[in-house]
Amino acid sequence: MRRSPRKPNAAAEEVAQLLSRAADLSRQAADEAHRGRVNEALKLERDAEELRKRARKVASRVEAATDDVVSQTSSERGPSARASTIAALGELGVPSSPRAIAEYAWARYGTRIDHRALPSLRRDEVRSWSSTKSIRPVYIVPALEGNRFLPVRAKLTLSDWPFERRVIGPWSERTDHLRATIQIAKQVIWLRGVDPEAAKRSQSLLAMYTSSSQNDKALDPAKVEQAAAAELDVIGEPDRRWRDQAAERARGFLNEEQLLWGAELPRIVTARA
Amino acid sequence: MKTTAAQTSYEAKLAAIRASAPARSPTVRVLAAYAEHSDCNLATLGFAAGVDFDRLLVGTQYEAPFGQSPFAFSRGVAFERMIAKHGYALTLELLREKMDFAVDDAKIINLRQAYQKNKQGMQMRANDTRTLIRQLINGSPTAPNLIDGAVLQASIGGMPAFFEADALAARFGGPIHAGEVKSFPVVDGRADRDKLGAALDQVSMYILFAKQLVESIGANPDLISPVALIITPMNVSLTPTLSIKDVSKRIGRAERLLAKVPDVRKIAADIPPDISFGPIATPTAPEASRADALHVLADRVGTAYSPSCLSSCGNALFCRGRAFKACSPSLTGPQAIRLLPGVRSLDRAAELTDGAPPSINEASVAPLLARAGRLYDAAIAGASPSKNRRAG
Amino acid sequence: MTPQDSSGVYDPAVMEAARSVANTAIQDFVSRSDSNRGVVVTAPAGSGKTGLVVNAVGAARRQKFRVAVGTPTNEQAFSLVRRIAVDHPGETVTFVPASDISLPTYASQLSNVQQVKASNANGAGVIVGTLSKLGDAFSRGDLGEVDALLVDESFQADSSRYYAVGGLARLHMLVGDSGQLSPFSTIDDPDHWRGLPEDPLQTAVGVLLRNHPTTPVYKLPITRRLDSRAAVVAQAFYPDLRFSAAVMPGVRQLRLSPAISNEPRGRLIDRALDGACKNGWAHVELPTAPSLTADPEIIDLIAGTVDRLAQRGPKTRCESKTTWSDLPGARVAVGVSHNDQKDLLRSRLDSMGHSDVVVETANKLQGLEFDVIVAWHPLAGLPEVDEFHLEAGRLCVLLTRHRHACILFGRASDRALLDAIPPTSPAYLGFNPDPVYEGRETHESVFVALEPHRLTR
Amino acid sequence: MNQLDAALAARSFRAGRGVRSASLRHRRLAPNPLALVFWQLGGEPFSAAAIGYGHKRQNLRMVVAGDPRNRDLAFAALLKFAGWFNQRFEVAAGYREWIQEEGTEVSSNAPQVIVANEASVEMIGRLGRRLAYLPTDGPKAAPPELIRLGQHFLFLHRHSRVAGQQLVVPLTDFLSQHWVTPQSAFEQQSLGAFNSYIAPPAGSSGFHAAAESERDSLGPVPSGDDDQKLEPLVDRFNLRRGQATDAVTVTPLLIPIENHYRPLIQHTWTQVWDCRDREASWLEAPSVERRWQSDRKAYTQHIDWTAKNGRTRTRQTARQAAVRLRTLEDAKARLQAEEACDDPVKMIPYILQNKAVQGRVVRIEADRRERINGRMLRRPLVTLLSPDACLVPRGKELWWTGSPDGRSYLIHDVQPDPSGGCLVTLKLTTGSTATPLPAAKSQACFSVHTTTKAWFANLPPTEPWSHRPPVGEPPPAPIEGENPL
Repeated sequence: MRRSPRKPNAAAEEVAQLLSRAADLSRQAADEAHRGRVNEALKLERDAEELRKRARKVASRVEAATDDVVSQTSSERGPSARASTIAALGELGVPSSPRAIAEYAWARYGTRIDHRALPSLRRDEVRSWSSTKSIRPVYIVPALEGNRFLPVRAKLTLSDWPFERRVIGPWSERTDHLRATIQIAKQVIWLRGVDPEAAKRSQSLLAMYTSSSQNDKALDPAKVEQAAAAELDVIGEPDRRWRDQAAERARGFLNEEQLLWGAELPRIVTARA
Repeated sequence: MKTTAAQTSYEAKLAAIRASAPARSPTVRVLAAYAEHSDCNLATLGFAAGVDFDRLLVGTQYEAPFGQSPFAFSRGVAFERMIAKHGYALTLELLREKMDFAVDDAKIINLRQAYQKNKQGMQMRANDTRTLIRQLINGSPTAPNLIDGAVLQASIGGMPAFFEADALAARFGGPIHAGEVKSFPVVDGRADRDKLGAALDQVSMYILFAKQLVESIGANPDLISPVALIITPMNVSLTPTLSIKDVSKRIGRAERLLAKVPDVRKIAADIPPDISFGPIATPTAPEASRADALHVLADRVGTAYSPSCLSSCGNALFCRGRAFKACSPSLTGPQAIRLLPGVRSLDRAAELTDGAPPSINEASVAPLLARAGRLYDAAIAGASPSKNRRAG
Repeated sequence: MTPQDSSGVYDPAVMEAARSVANTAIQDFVSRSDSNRGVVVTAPAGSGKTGLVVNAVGAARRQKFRVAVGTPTNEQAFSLVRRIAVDHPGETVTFVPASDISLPTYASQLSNVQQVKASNANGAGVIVGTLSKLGDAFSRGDLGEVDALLVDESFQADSSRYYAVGGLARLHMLVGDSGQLSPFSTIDDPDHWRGLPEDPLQTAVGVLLRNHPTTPVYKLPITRRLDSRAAVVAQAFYPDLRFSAAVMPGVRQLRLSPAISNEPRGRLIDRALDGACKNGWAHVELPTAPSLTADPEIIDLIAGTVDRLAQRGPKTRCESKTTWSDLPGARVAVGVSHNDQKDLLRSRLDSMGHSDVVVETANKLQGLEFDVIVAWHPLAGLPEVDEFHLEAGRLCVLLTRHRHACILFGRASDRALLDAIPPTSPAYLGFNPDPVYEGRETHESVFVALEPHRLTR
Repeated sequence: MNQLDAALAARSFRAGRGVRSASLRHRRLAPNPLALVFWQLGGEPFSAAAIGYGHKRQNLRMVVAGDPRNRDLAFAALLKFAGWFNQRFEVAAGYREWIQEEGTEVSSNAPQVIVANEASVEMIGRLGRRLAYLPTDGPKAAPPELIRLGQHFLFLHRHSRVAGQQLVVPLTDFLSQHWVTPQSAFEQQSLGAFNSYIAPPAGSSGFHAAAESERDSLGPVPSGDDDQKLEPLVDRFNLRRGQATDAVTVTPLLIPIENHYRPLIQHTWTQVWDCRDREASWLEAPSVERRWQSDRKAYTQHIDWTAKNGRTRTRQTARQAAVRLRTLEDAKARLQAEEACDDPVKMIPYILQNKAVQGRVVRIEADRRERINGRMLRRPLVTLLSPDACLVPRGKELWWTGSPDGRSYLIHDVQPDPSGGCLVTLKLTTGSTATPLPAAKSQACFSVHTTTKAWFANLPPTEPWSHRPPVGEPPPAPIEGENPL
């Protein structure tokens, strides 16, 4: 009845090597993409994906053999797309498009989210929210436009944000972009000391975010942060006040479900209905 | 109790949900365990469908270590035999000495031996108990003073259920008292506070059911006294002693508990048809697929793990595994959740102690975690471990 | 309720009822000194029970009894020395201090007050001191027996402190507010003795009534601090003590200059302030959200409320000051449950220039009185309830310090906590009260009483 | 759980192993401790089915009762154990030394009992309660060694409630003072699980290692399966011994039951010694010596009292309970103060709760004077630069950790510093030049903790009438009762 301690196994070693080679290929793909050679980048990326698939197969064989590790099941094949989306969106902290979320997740964690799958994810969120009431601590919900609070198709937010941060006002597009830029700049500074790989990826992401306000390659994240903060000082206040009032208005006539998922389009009632 | 068509349909639905999983009828101990984590939808579903979570995962690495020691069982049986010896002599002596009941010509009925231990037996014992209580209330000469092994019927979340109260219903003039026989000892006027609390909650449940029974007979429920009797061994030996406790507050809790148990009919109606414990329970299926099935079920229905589940729910080891996989602060408990508001995982909390820039939700706790990390690293570096660890 | 005549600010029936109970209790106390006898007076918050102690001292002195008066803390002893000295100029009040303690000037410079070492206090007619100091002096033999012993705040004093002074006299009068925080200890298992007669943490009143069940208990049916609007809610803390407000309804008034705020947070605060002026209560309930004990959102709102209150030129009128007069910062207090909440609010209010506004935990607010209280609900944002936060005494202290208005801040999840099934709780032989369940029921009835004053964002 | 615990639990989760919550060892781990492993029968709290004991890892001895529900068999086993335990527990009392400031004579050393968990300390308490009051004459007399064993066990159980005591050390409690893991307090009650999380075997995460070793019960309460295997052995043992309880008949029959318990005891024994040896390698904190001295004093009083065959009450009088409450409160306050002043890691929670302030000493005005009721008295000022904002209120009384039993300081002034931290000025509350001041430019910490002994109000010797119950408490009686099984 006394369990003998488990033997360390070689297969785990093999999984580690496969993953690191896949990471190298992805890095080369990113560099190719920067140099504009997109299809070479995508070919490299496909090879990286192939390595990762083999790593997963080896890993599932290892797990099935040893009975002590929590077995490989649906919620354990690596952090699910939903978990990565929530983590990335949580750190960005502002309503973001599926593509922006996927880019952030890749830069920050090196995990791939197929952003095309996110809209279907949202349908699943609605279904699970309405079925047995809120059983999940947080849901991925659409941002809401500011006038009639209809759901905005290409912007996602999290249900545990206050309404004020999920509604889009006239200045919100810009202020949210600035807030995301500041957040990524801070990440780059911090990641340099902790995870140089992620720091490099985040640096290139930051470049994409600042292409509008600054275009040189060797960006200094601290300067980017200051510039974004300065601009935010100007338009941040009116945006905040507008969103507060919109929230107060919304709380006036939206019910709990609408406050999360947005008001429905007014159905056109035909004569016979 | 005529079974209407509607009733058979939801019972069939619940049976389908339970499928081949081990069954368990709602005893008071099961109700008390459920009350500890009524916020967990999986536990609610299991309770409604009558699934025995203690045996659901037998044969997997998550099997619950709840086996009872045969010596504890035999001590309980020996103690109950001691109480019933020579026509409940010791019990009556205690009732005379501690409650000053006039016990000299007490009439005692033991319903336990009269019928078998199955559903029909329980139904008959419940009918007998009802008749005996009615006699007690009407003061008929044949009414007993002491009923051992009364069975009270109640509806739990709309499900009819029988509760074998090994309690004694004692009446010597004055109100009827419910009691409970327990084998933990009272020494120097003190008992194990958690075991005593659980025992009093159990008697409060019996008192509540007894009040409902008296009310259904049309008499005044106050005929059932809110004072509970607990018979336990005193000190080392099995000599019984009687402890008397007013449990009015706990009866209120029992009422609230019963009101909160969700209606099984509603659960049966709400649950999508393909939900079932079957694939989880089949002992022959490979462990990975049984765990996989439970993960799917848990994802769809929702769970609420907390360390307190480890001492009351058979699925706890499985849910702890899920909490670990999700890196959830619930692994450490509600205190950690209180100290990490807005932080979704323990990994993320660790990053924040290294000074990671926080998201807006994490803004309130991030400075505290970063400062704690900074002070800790400085203090540990200052007292470098090599200096603090002597050889050997 | 007799119609309020123009000059009458007090409800004559209530005053009369209180006066008769007090006199009967005092008469009972000083009537016989032959055998060991105790008298207990329980009273709601702000009932003026210290006044009763002072009158009892006078009555005992008239019987030529030598009297000792003990309290749990020094501050309570200081205010008693002053009250007795002022109300009984003919008596010399002797204060017996612990080693490093001395009377503050407001008491020491009174002519009929002296502060001496215990050994030379033996001839004195009225001796005042903390229970520990009096007990220590008595057990060392420095202080001899007296004829009568009075213990104020006797629900706050624990059995071990009462043990120290019990032998000082055969006649005891224990006066206290049963709603207050019960004695507690920092040791790891304070419930070790619970239910046993020797439990040192039971209240002084508890041990006296347990050992001498025939001791008469007088219930003072009055509160002078709370007006009728406050008393309705405070009644939940005193299930077996009916009481009513001394002041007639409408006598206590708080007025603020009208104000319009342009942003939602300011509007919520103004709604709370206006509600508090009109009804004496406001219960601001923020949406459920995971939060630290020192919840920054509630800190902002509480500090904002204190700031806004000051900005709107608050004026008050009451039975003693019938003309509108300004409400000074020192008459406003913020009540919390934890030290980190207090520290953060203290520094925030100082930075806003409100350093005169008091910020304290419920523990330190016991016995104090203010005009306006801004209270942080003990359950605010809790993920799970426990005995510390469910303790009815803590909520009682926070909601019974104000003469005019109390604004309470919490979260929607606070009420939801109480709807859930109460977890099982330990039980102790020989001890019937169930603090966890009783605390839960009191919290529920307070939420119901505050229902009409609830504001959500 | 405080904010630092939450932070360290997160780091421990990420690391997959335990994280230190102390840079020193704050309890003494005496060489050659009396290590005890208890097993009872399920549901039988007052009898020891098997005891493993020894004072070195390699010499584990064992005694088995056979059927502990039978009094003679249970006492026979306990007597064998008492023969080893009593002598080792009492020997230290033979060598005394004079302690000047206490003005009393105290044993120069004391025995240390180590057990796996809190449940074992409770088992010691129950055995003590059963044995200490047994009659030594009459029909149901018990050998005096058993009564002495009971008195020692009762003392150890009572003493275990004193915060920081080291005469009986439950190792799960010891570990929770020095390590943080993401496990809940309930899970940390299994010494195996706690050890496995602190030091998981190579290649395995703390969580999985702990989940594995958590399955094996370490006693005293057996798991259901352990007792399932034991029951047939006991039945056969009882059948073959008939009514005999004499050693000659019984001893050979015990072998199958010994074989049942040996692996169980060995497993717990290994966990106990692995933990003890691993923890003993940490440097002992300076104030452990003061606490060990107060342990020795309590031990000496106990030995002298039992030598005069004094009986201790099972239920305390109101006075004893009141004095006990103050002693326990003082012991806890001094323990927290001493641990925080010894160990900067233990001070962190107080800094986070604004009960302490820490920083570099940037200015000292040693000879500053101020007017106090008419006279210019010396009141030195010390100014710290703290890296973080300081919320400790003005006028708060703090003690310098450099002299925690010295005179206190008051927060004189707090000014924000451009670096984001703040300049905190503290005023010493005495002028005496004997009081040491922190050195300029050194790192200094001032906290609410003082290690001076609290002032104890005396309590009158006799019980006042208000505390005298109408009917007195019965004196302590044997709790065997008339008809044991």
